[in-house]
Amino acid sequence: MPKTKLTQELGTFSVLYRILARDIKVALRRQSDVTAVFFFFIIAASLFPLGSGADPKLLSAMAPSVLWVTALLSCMLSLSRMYSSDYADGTLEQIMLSNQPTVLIVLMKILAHWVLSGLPLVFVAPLIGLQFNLSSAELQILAVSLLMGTLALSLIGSIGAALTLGIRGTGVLIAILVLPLYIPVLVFGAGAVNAASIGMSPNGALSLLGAVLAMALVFAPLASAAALKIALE
Amino acid sequence: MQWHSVNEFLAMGGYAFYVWGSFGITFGCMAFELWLLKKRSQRIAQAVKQEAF
Amino acid sequence: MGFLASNHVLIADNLVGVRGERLLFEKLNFELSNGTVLYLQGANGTGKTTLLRTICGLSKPYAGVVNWCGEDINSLAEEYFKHVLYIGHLPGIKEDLTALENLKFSLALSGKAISANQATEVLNMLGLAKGLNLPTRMLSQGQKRRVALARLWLQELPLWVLDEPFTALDVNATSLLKQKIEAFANEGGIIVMTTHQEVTLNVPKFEQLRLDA
Amino acid sequence: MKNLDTKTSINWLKYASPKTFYPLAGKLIPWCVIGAVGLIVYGLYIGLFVAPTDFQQGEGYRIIFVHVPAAWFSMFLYLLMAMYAGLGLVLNARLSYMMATAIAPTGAMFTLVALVTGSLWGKPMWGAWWVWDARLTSELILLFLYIGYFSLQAAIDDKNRADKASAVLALVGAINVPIIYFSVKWWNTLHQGASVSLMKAPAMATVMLKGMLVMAIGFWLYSIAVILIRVRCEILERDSKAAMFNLGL
Repeated sequence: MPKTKLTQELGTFSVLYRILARDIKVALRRQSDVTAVFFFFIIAASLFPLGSGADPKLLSAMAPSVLWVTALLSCMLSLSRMYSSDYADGTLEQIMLSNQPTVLIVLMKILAHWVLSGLPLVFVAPLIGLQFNLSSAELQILAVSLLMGTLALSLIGSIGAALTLGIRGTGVLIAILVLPLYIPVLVFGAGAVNAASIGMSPNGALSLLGAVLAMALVFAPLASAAALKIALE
Repeated sequence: MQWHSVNEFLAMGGYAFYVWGSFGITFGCMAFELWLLKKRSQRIAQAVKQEAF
Repeated sequence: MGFLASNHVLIADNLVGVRGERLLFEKLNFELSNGTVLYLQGANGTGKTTLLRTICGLSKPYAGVVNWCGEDINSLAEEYFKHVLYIGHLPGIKEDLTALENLKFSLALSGKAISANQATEVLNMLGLAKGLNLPTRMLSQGQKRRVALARLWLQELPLWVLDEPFTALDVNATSLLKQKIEAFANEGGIIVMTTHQEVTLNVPKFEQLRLDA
Repeated sequence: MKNLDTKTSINWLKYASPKTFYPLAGKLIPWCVIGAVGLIVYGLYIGLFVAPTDFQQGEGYRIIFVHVPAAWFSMFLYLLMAMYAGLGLVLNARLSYMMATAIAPTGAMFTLVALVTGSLWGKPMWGAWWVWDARLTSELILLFLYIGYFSLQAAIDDKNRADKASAVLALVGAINVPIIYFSVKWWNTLHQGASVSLMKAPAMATVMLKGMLVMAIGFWLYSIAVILIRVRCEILERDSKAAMFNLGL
């Protein structure tokens, strides 16, 4: 029987980092989930011009809303995976019983979801924006607003994912719970790009989006942790 | 009291449909809610009676 | 490994457990000090799992308090989790990760970093030498169970809450686990467990608690 | 070791307080109903007979006597529901979860009424059945929040978890209500410029304000009555033991 003393204690950050790293490693081992969200965004965004005709002026007018709504929907599609696979194989319980506060654990889960589903959108959205002949200034603002916006979407979405854990048929249910809460993020995010397209300075909208993000950073992990505890009872 | 006759009152200055529509819907919804509740409590009382005997 | 030098005590006072609208157990009291194994008996559905999850703090009791070293575990939260090792019905391992990665991660959760060969040593002892680098979904049910149990040999936590640890284990693994439980109890650990197999354990204090339908 | 004897259907009365609440609510309901009917009739009298014709909107403005109180209560009842939900989570009191569950339908009803009457008011005044006015849009989103609350409760079978999960959702929703209202208002001004807010009620003659306040208090008593009736149903449905006791069987 091995009697060697265990080597070294792990501090809070290294434990949390391992939770984040493990989530990303597991997701990358099963690429299909991650890329599905990414391709959904590209395909869905390209559908709109097919529906509305290719008049450049019309496209660029509706581009902010189209890109933002499809980004929001693709973020939401992958929400149910945030906790459900860990819930099913029992690792969620083990993680909750680790020596870290639940709120920080939840934050790591949210960051993992954001890195896998939100961040890729930030890079691909400007490319798709070219289809809608957005100017380079607008594309920059689009990327910046999505950078902040997708994190807020993951944060708020995690509450819906945690509330509906373990319930059958959660796909649509999460959408109903979370979409009304997404509205401020959408309004300020798309608003920033709209402001840029009509020559106004987008800083007002971006700072408001930042404020919503800050509030989400404070409240979402708390609400998600409470919801997880309820789900695991 | 500025209504001089009943049908002037009913006409509501030409907005009859909108005004009476709004009032009708408001009190209709309230009545519907009360009716639903009455049915629900009857169902409970009935279920409990069965369970008791 | 005298890490259990300090004495621990787990007290349940007036616990009430409810599932849905059904009362499972009421006015349940026990006090477990170092070196005790509490063996929970009862048919399926009598609330054994709910009681175990209440003891390890995953679910809140309907009424009553679980007390660890004099403090209500509800207020202790993570402080209490530092001392608890819970193995439930679910394997608690990630199917896409290898046995080694799973073991290292579950140790990391309790703040311990272990070297690869320490982990391999335990996994080999449990007969998992062949499947070390395979994703655990390739392993059989019994092998997955052993990967989940491997951390019992590595973690130094004073309180074990085991929900039917012997299920799906073959004879060899069962005797290995029995020896480990006895060794742990003799070193001063506290174990609360349920099992369907008749198991005789020679441990300092052996208590039984029956939950009937 | 002590054996545990368990009873199949448990006697909840020991743990919760619905036992004392049930008869108390029973006494209160008739008074609320009488008060509500009286005040609503009086409010209608003021709104339809005493209030003068508005020089701008003619007789159409009388819709505000139902639209505005309904809008007030759609918002107020949501926040009240969130408060009871929060209380339930903190105190783990089953009764306050039941109160939150009982408030939701009435709140949703008032939201629906506010939306319909708002659109009936918008059509003659601004020529469109739906006006993307900040208040009406927020009212619509409030309806979505109610829908979210109901669908979560319906989706979870275990009553205990359904209460707690929907309580968390109600709290999160309540935090979001002001943010949503602000973002819609900001969106409204961004796109329509600083045009006058379409739904601003006409200059408030005191008699109109009085009419609306009387109607509002009438709606308030109506809400109390309906919520108490529903909570009593909720108590009876949740435990047949209490049901038999309270129905005197």
